[in-house]
Amino acid sequence: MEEGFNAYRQSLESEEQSIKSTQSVVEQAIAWFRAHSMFVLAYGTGCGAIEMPPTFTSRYDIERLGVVGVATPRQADILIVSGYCSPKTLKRVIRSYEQMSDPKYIIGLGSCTINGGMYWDSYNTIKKLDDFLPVDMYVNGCMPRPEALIEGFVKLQEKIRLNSSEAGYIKYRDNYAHYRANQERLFGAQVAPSYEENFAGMN
Amino acid sequence: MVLIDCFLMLLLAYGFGFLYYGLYRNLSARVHGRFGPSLAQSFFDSVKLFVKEQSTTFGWMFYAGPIIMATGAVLNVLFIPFINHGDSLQGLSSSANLIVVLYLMVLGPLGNALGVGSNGNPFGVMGITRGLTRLIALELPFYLAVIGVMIDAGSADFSAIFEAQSQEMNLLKHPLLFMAAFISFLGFMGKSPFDVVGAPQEVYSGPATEFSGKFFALLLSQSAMFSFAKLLLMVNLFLGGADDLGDLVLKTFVLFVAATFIGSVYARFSTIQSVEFLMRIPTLLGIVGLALL
Amino acid sequence: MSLLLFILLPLLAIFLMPFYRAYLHYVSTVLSMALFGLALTCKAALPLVERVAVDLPLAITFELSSVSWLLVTLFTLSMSLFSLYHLRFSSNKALFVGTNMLLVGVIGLVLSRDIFNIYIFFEISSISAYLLTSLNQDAKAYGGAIRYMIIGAFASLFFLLSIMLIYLTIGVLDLQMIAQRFNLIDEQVQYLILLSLFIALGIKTELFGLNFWVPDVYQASRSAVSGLFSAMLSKSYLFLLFHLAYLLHVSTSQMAFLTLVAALTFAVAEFSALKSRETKRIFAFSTLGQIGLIALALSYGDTALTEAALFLIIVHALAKLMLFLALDLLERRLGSTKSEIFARFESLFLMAVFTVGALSLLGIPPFAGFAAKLSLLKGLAGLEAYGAMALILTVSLIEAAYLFRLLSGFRQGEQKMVVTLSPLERLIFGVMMFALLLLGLMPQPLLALCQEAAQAMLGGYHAAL
Amino acid sequence: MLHFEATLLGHLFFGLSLLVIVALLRKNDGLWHLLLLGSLGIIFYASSLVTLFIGWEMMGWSGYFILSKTARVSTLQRYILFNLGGAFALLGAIALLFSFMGSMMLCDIDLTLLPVWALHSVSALVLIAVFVKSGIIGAHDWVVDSYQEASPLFSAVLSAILSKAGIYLFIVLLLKQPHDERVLFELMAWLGAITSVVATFKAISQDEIKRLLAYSSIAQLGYIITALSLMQAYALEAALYHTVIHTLVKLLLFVNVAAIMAITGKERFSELGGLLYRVPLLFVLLVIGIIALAGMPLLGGFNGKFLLYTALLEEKRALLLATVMFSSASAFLYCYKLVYGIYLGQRPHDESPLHVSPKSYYIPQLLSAALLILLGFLPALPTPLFSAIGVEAGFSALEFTKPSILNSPFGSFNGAVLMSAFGVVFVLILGLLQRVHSKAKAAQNAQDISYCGEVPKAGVNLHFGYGMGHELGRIGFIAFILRRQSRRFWDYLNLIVGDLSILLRSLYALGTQHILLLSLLGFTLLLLGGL
Amino acid sequence: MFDSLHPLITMISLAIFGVALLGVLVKKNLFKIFLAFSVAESALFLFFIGNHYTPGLKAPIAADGITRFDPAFMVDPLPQAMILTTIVIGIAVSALGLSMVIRYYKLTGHMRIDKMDELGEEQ
Repeated sequence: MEEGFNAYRQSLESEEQSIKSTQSVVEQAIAWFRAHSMFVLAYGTGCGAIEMPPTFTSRYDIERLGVVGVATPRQADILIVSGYCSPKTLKRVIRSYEQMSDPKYIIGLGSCTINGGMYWDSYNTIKKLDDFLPVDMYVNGCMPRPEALIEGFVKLQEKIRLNSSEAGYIKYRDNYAHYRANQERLFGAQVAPSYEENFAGMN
Repeated sequence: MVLIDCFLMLLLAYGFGFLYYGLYRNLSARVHGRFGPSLAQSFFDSVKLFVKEQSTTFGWMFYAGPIIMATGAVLNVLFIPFINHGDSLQGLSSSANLIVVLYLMVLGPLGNALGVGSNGNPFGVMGITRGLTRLIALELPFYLAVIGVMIDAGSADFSAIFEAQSQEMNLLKHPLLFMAAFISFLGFMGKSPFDVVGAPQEVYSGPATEFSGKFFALLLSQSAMFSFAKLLLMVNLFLGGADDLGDLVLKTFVLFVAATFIGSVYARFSTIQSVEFLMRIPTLLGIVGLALL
Repeated sequence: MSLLLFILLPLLAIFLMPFYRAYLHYVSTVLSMALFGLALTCKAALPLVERVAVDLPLAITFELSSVSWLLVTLFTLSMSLFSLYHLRFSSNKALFVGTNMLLVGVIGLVLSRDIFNIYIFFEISSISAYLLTSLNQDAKAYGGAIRYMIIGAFASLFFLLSIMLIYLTIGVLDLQMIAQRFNLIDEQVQYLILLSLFIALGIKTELFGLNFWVPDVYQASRSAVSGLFSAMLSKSYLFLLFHLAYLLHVSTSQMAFLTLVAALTFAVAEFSALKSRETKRIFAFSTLGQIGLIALALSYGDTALTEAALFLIIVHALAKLMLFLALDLLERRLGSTKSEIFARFESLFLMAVFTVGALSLLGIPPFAGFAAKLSLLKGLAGLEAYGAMALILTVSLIEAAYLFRLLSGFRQGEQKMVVTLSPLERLIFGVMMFALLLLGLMPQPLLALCQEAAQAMLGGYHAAL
Repeated sequence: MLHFEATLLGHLFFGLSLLVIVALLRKNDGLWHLLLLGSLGIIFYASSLVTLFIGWEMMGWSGYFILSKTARVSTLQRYILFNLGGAFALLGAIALLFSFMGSMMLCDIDLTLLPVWALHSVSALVLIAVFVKSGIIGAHDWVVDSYQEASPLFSAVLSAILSKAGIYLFIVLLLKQPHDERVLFELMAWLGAITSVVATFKAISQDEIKRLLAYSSIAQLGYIITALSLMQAYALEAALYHTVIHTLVKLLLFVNVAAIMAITGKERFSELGGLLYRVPLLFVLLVIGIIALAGMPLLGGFNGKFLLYTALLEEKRALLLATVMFSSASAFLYCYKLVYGIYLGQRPHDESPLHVSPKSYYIPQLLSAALLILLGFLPALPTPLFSAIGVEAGFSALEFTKPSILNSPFGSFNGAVLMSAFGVVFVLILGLLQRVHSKAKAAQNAQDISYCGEVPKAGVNLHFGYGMGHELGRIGFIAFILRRQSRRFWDYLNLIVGDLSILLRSLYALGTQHILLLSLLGFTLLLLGGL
Repeated sequence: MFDSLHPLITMISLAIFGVALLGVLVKKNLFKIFLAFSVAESALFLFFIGNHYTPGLKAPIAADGITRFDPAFMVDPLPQAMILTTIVIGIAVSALGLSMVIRYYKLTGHMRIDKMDELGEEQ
């Protein structure tokens, strides 16, 4: 199997063709609307939060893609975890993520969410975001510029258009126990109340 | 026949509502020097919210609140005639008059307030309180203007108001009244100087804090239809009502553009500032306008 | 059926007292009820004139006109109620003598038509009042009685002076003849006589300027006794003052002065009752106020107003007697008469008594006071005396303030003493409350009587004008 | 002394009082309530001025003795003094009228025969009685205190019925005024409007529930007084209609609040909250009540105000109409505060158990809610009765087409269409919301609210929405209104009278010899003056 | 009117009356006040009888031989009768008053009118 960026692109496109054929028109329409109207939770968790305002201003104008910042997790679809994430912030991030309504996606900015980045040996940051929350789209760069962020959004749009089954929120729902265990191991007694019942009868 | 008429009016209101809302986002984007979303972006947003998998509810009152709100907006649309003569697109306006419509506009906020109150989120109630306090001051100049219009027309029925404006629009006959009404119309539309109610940062987007999924969608679509109804009311009262659909679109568009541009230029008033401003200049305009009736 | 019976029977009863030393209260009850019956029977034969001739020029005449009949009936009725109330208690010689002498003095004042005779009954009623004031035989009672005597003596001096001046100038004592010849006297002397009469009777009718001693006397004497004072004593002098005024054709400016004095009495008394803490003083001020009101009505010399005044006299006498008797009941049970005692007793019946009494005093429907106040106001409106109307209405607000402050005491206070009333007391108070209610709802018969009495009283005055 | 005569107006008012008092009859002070009903009967069926006055006063003091069971002494004094002040003014007016008219019967009272000064003084005196009874802005302290301190059911009677006696008095005595002598009624119209504005803002800033309802009754009565002062057929209908509505609404609201107090034992907004899902029926009834109170088009509350607005429009009273509409619009704020403070919002964490709500509280509420909804559907139902009363009072008959269409000089509206449109649209939207793809999931628990990522701890009080109205204090114009206190004026007056009384009483503490000296002095002065 | 009165007697009686009233007002001792009142009363009697008496006529007493009242040479008996009764009344009143003063003295130990403070509002 080829490695590298192009190989990944081809696999995505082929997968897209295979899924498109299996889904009905209604599901495709729904996926289309979800892709074209993305509400981002205005919650700057780390150092990358400074990159988000420029994307909304006139130079980069992300609103063309249908992305609007909203204040409450209830209305949000997308949660951007920008940069390093200390346990204190992570507790709020998890709570907000759980209060968002499905389908919801997470964009991880920078390498800190992948493997801890330059804080790899720090005592108070988490090294791998994916242990605690299912990340849908990574945008690397030690703080990616707005263009990279927009590129991330475009990619996410394509993924949403695919309406594929291993979207983050489905993964979170299916193996909630795994995530929950990681969270409890990290927070110990101060873990937020579990969100178990919300998933009952969802799938 | 009336049912089809009503259904058509609702469709028009829904369409124009979202069109104007998209227009608003586009125009203010252009003012900011950027392209802004497509015209139908608000429509896409509401549909996306409608098709969301999950939306949290806080008991039957929270469920009923937005519905009452939407009903209020729909009733407003139905009871205001679109065309100022003939019997098409009149809706149910024959069995109501201007005073009924004025007080129907309060029904929407009540539904919203009940819904928001029932979910127990303190930010929601802070938004509602701001809204109601602002409502007190908003209605004063608007009522002064409306009273002037009704006295000039000699009746509260829309037909009489149209007939009184047959020669000359109220805008020209009573400019002061129009100015007072227009300033408070800005407030009713929730445009920038007076949009303290749903300020995202201060009160966590105010009343809409706990609205998720389909409830938020219902909120958006009813506010679109409600703003179109208010546009319509201003047109009927001051611009002589629409002769036909084209005239309707033109007049509402002109009025809407004026509101948008004023909105996108001004920073946000705090509740106290907006109440004190509205109680001074627009009220003065209204009183002087009434005196010159 | 000679009028003398009213005078002689009580005196005879006092004289024969040693024979029934233990049943004094029964005797006085039977006596007063008999006199009340007697008064009712001679209603038909009005006006009754009786001349007791010692030697032809020297004769004492008694006259029972419809006015004096009304007052005599009132006095005998209140006397019988008073003694009925005292049936329960042990017989008290001083009380028996005092009350009967008071009855004689008061009836004599109203009946006699001879100026010197009036002086004699003036003194008899005063002496019995001094005696009754000192019944409690403690420092407070004697202090009050002594003060009362000093001021009473002062008043009798002036009365004596006026009689002497009258006799010296026109040499006659019968009121009718004085009335005819009064204007023969020289102008200044007439004024002097009228003035000294005004001072003497003013002190006795407790008009403003001359009534500063009244609250102390009411506080010193027992409540039941002060009930008698306010029901009988001040009313008879009030009648006497205005009877003489009408007879001696007092000028309109002097009548206006009387109106002013009466209005002042009413206002000052009601105002000073507002913050008082002593229940008996409060009721004393209220009596002064009502006397001021009655005097105000009488001082216009108009038949409608006089009718209202007479009706007010009767209603006030009844209400005030009831209140004072109830207060006496409380005083015997609780000891003190501070206005806090209203918060320290528990008896629904007694609360009803105080409420009915207070509401009737205030002139609030459906009780009798209202009919009186209404006819008073109607009369004043007829005479276009709007100032007096305004005064009455505003000052009765002050009256309402302190009366309701007393009544509100019923709800306050915790450990309350249960006061049980004997069936007799319930009967007395029940009858009086029913009478007040009846007079309130159907005042016409009594108003007709008062109308007839008013015409009799003002007959001469109007003829002369 | 008592002369009676059945009039349509009497039937209307007595019917209302019968409804209220019978609905609220309880064992413990039932006797007094019947006495109150008797006195109201005397007032509403009186055919002579004296009977009217007797009923008026008996209503006053029977109310006093009911109130004295629960109220403080200062409130009782304030209640009785204001009521008696009004009553004595009325007595003065009756005496004055009698001296000109010569008879006490109501039928031959004809105000046009009076000379001008007499007409003004009689009207002024009667207006004092009317204003005191309905608690116009200067004389409203007693209303607020006695509603607050009366037992909840009696405050319902006070607000629903006793305040209407003033309205009845006005209609019976002053309605047939000669046209050009109406300077007093211009003042009265403005007084009514200003009362409604001031009382509305004071109501918004209250923390006790019953004080809020007291101020709201004062404001609603301000409308009725403004309507009455216009002396016009539709204005009279507006006044009567609003009286009926106000009685029903206040009965509903006060009994609802009484039920809440019986359940929780608390009477302040700050202590209540979050009862929505525990007593849902009470909540729905209260919502119906506030919709009618705020005068929104759906239920009957709007009809009275609609007629008032059209009457004001016909009289071209633009500024007066603006004030009334302004106050009725801001009335919406205290209506919402009433609902939010008690039922909505988060319940404070103290888990004191709720007592079971007494069944007998529900009957009056359901009754008046049903009536309000009926009047919402058929707004013109009582118009024939009101127009008959108007004709009886000397006005022209009112136009009446169908019970569902309420017409007025400035246009009509069809209540049935309005209500059914609301119902249909509501059901449509409900159906749409059910069919939509996204499924509604109930929130986990009270803490599951979006709270900036935090989990609100149990001790945190999230119900601070009850303080709704404090921000009005920062707005210049409204802060000016809220600072005005007529209570200080009456207390100052009380102080002066008290000092005067103590001064005069010192006269009666003189020594014996001083008294003799005074009388001697008086004697000599009068002697010298006279000679 | 003053010409028909006997000037000297009127002057003397008024003087005594003035002194008596002064005594009533100034004196603090209760005994003295009551005595002053009886002095004042006797001054009035002196005034009345003095002015009414015409010298040379007999006293109207039914002595031996005079059985019928004859106005020609008898003084008018009416004032005499009045004054006699008034004297009796005066004595009765002062007797009652003085006995009360004694009782009061026994109870309170003083007889000063300005120290009588049992009544009034403060108690």
